[in-house]
Amino acid sequence: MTATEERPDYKYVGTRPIRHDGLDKVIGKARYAADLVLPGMLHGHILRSPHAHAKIVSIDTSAAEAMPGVKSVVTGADFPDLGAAPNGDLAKNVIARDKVLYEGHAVAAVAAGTRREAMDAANAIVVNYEVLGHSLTIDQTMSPDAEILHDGLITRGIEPAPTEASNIVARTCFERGDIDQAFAESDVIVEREFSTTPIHQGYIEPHACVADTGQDGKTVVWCSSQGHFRVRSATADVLGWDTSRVKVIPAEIGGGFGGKTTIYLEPLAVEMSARSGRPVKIVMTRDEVFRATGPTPGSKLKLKVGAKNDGTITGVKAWMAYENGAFPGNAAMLGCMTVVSPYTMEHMYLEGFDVVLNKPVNAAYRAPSAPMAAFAMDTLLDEVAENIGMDPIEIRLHNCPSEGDPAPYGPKWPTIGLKECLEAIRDSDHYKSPVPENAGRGIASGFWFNIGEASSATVNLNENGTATVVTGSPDIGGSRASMALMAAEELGLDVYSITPVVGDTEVVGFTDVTEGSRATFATGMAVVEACRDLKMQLRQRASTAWDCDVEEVEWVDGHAVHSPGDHEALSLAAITAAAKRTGGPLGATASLNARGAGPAFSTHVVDIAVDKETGQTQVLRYTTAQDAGTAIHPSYVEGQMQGGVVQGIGWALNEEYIHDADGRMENSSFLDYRIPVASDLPMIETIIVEVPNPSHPYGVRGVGEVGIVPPLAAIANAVHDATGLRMSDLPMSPPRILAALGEAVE
Amino acid sequence: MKYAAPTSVEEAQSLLAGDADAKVFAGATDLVPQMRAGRPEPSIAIDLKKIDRLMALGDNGGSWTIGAATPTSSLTGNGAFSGDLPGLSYAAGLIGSDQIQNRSSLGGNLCNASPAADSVPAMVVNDARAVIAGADGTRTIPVADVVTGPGSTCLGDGEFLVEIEVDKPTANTSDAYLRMIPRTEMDIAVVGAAARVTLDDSGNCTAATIALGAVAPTVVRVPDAETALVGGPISDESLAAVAAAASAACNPIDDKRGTIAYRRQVAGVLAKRAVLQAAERVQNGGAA
Amino acid sequence: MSRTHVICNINGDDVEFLCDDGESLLDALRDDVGLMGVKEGCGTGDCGACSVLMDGKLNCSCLILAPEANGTDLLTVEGMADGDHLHPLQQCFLEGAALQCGICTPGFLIAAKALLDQNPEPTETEVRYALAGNLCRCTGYDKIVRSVLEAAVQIRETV
Amino acid sequence: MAHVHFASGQRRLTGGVAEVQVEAGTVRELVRKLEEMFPGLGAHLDETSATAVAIDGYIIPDAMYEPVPENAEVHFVAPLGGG
Repeated sequence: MTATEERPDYKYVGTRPIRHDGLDKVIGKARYAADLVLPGMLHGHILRSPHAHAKIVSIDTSAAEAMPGVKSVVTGADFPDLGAAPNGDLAKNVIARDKVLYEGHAVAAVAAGTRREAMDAANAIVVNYEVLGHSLTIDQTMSPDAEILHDGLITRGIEPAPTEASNIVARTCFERGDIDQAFAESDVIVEREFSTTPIHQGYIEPHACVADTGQDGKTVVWCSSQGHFRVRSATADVLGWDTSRVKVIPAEIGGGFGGKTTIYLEPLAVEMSARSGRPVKIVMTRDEVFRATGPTPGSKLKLKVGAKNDGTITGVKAWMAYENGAFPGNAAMLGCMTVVSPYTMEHMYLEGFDVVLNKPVNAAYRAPSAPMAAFAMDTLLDEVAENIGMDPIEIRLHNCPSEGDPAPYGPKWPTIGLKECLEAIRDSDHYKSPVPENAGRGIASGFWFNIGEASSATVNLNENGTATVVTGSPDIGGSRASMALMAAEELGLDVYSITPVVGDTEVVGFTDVTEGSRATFATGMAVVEACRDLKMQLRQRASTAWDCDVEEVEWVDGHAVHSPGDHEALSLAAITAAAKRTGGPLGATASLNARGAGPAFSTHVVDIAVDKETGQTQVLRYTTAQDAGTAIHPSYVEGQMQGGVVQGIGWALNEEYIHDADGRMENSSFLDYRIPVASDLPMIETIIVEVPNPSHPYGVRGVGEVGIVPPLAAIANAVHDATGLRMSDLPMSPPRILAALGEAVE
Repeated sequence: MKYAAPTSVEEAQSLLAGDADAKVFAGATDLVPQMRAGRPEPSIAIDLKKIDRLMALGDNGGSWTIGAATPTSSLTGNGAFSGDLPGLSYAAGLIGSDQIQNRSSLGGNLCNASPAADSVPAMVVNDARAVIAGADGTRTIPVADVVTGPGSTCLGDGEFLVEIEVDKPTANTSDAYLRMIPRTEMDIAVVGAAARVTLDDSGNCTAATIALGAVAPTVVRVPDAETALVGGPISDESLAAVAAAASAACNPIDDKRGTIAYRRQVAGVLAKRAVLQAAERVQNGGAA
Repeated sequence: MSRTHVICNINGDDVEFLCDDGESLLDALRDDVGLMGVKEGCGTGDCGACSVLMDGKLNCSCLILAPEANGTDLLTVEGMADGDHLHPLQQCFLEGAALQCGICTPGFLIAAKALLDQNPEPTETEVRYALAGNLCRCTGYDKIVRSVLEAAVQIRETV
Repeated sequence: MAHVHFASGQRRLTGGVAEVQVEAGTVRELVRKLEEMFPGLGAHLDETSATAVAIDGYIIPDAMYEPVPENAEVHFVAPLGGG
């Protein structure tokens, strides 16, 4: 079902062709990084810290080096100290230097003939640790007694600047109006404290890479990444190499969701390959993925919302602390920038605290920091609506921002589609249907910025009239099909006559990471620009053939048409067949900074049944409405929406990190880190809302991220509707719900 | 490590007797991942699945004999077995995914000695017996006596489980097993509860057996719940007494899968529901 | 270290390979036979990406010792299509957009085939439970379940 | 004239001023003029790509050479990434 504004009548955009990379994926031929085998290849294994926080006193690798099959052993001492330079923290995360900061932090790596030899040798490395105190919660790490992770860490954003190091990275504050006045004018004030645990992205393919370093000092890296240009620069930085010594070839990527926008393995594989003169493959186990990569952070949030009896939000005050993991980040700042975005208000005071603690360093995960913030905000708004007796959609419509209103983080909103999402849910079959017996219904909205950044594309026309579209954006959700559709629309060429390819770092121009919902938006823009350049060239070739002015040639539906009508139209294939005669091969490249990323909004409704004797929840029905701008390939837009929703359901209900008292993760497997399985879920109904983004030639907004933002609050609100409970701590697992129901008191 | 696939109980016995580090296995669902993670390997991994007797499912008229390595998918897929022992069949079918179901077995589920094993409470309420082979031939003991603690059994050196024997239920008797997991599949039981009840023609309970899993180091029988049921109809009062007795019988731990309070509370709920389901099966004349 | 000689049939072909006795069938299929369509997502039987049919039965190859494969018939995703003619499940997955990253796809296809071989007319709930041993983090399962149901219809119609 | 808005965290460098009007053709020129008005602010905004600029509602990273249209609304915000 699609709520569509008027839009041009496209021939290809908005259709649902079979994705070009699909066939290889259903016959087992798609090649992922772990599938690559090179002659003489060694296998790497990483020794990881068993401690959450410790000084490395000494490392003795001599026994490991003497073991059978071992060709190379490296430790932090084999890599340069980048200090405060860019990627300095990343380098220390790839391999620890003087200190380990979390359980799972890499300490040494071994390359040997077989996996087993490498593992046995890694276990023979003797590391002498001096164990330090550790912090696993926001309260612990913000306490004055906390063991300091980084000696030089002085909190930013506090005046005057502190003189002593702490684990608080920064204080961020967004202020508008007078929050005290807002509460004084309010008829209703609600406030609560919320907490969420770290959540892993949970991609099914563990991190993997192969590096082959030659005697010329250059290396080729095959990897599973959302951005091979970032892999190139980051790997070079960590090694202290010039970027041009590193070539990165993107393999198929088995899921990312933001978690594969950074590097973990590549510099270790490159260095061991350089030392051994052999290719080196490193593949993480699932246990390593959980202990050493990701996650999105845990948070502690205190929110206070004021409103009038007519539903007008007067103001929001927020205190929001986000974990950053072991190294500094800006998660809380993003939380502040997103927390109240779906609503207008005159007054706000949003204060954020980023903190480091002894857990793996954050990696992005779909709309990072926004889901936790929306969980708090939309739970409280539900409470306001309940208190004043207002429909949860109506209160959101009443406070809905539109174009020209100031966004909470400063600028005015451009064209946005939140109102249309709210109306789509209000008018949906789901919302109009009665709530099933013994169940509850919840509503929530979400926001994400979406980003633009740098992209490149090369489009080459082949002599037989087909086209090859090469971009630098790894395809994590069907973006190749979208690129082909936009090129087909521009050139008037059948979508299956176009071969979309993701090029390596040496065949296509620089392209930023596939993140921030940017690939179809930004890289699509480059594809369109290259195609428009090609159309100009095609018209010129026709004018050469016809010996006429190029202005007399139009490009219509894949053909050069002579507008005065003196010549029969020339097909694209006819022009490419004669290309050598008219001026040589036809190709065009576009490299650009994509401007004008359109903000994304989404509204969800969910029905949840709760077994009040066991605390077990069941998702009975789920509908999501999301503004896609324009859906280039609607099936994969739906796929992004559905995937985001189900990740949000997992986050809300059962996913969590569990650590023992020593800071060791207890549930580092898919058995006990419980991502949703097929039998947990109903179908996820989708309503694609299309409010085109005026800054994109086809109105694309980007759809990858915002779908994960509303589910946490939507489900909490449904649980409230079913039970009367306000669940403010995630996950809402059966023990938590039963305890809240008061049935399980000790 | 060497792999061995004996074709007779005797051959397996001699392999096991000759080597203290040898290990028998059926599904290997724990063995293979442990080896891959670098844990010490056994000297010989003895695959029991090539021994016909250990892969059998035999209807003896009054009882069933289940080979120790017989895949649980063979039990759930057997209509007669599932009709006789619906609770045990259902419990067996809960062990892992469809993939696991083709490898998992009652023998493996029992000898792994996990407190949370789904099939063990269901075997215990049905008074199942374990046939164990050793150097001196075979011995038969109640399944309830096999597990002595988390990860440990009463099996001596050189001994292994050959088969499980379960009597078919007498008239007006049926069983049920329920478990609590956070998701709908793929989890280890946080609490499990099995019940077998016998009702007379007027609906009064004449015999009852109740056992709980995942709430103590080994499966717990709940005699107080059984006493509360026998002699009267299945009523709100007797079910409340069952729930209270079940909760009281728990000796659980706090761990990553559940809290003490949660396990205690839900044990009562599931015990009550399992009794109710077993009683409904009797009233419906067998499997429900 | 001596290795064990395994003879089996994989995807209709007689295959021989050498393996270590402690090796998993998953590792043997990937490293010794070169069937890279069998994927590893967890190595502990929790994700189903390594699913194969062994003598017609659905299994996680990461939980099987490689020497156990001796004398068996194995089917991996590479053997599902009949030459250029895709299995209806493969075709329906393509048309139904049932895959995004594709890493779980081989396991889902094999598990779905095991289901439809046994139960040609499954309900949505039966499909969901039969596929519960296969994790997908991209799709939310919606399009996978729909594609399996559609393939079931197509298979029934052609029989 | 561009309308430049300062977030609360930036106002410590503007003596509490929340909005100013500046004539500037590019972000670089704008930052130079802001530095003249509020010493220290320019350096704060110029911290290599630590600051993105929102011009008329659209956020632009690495915006130093970006043209500033007449009557543009300009905010200095945090650079964004995403998943």
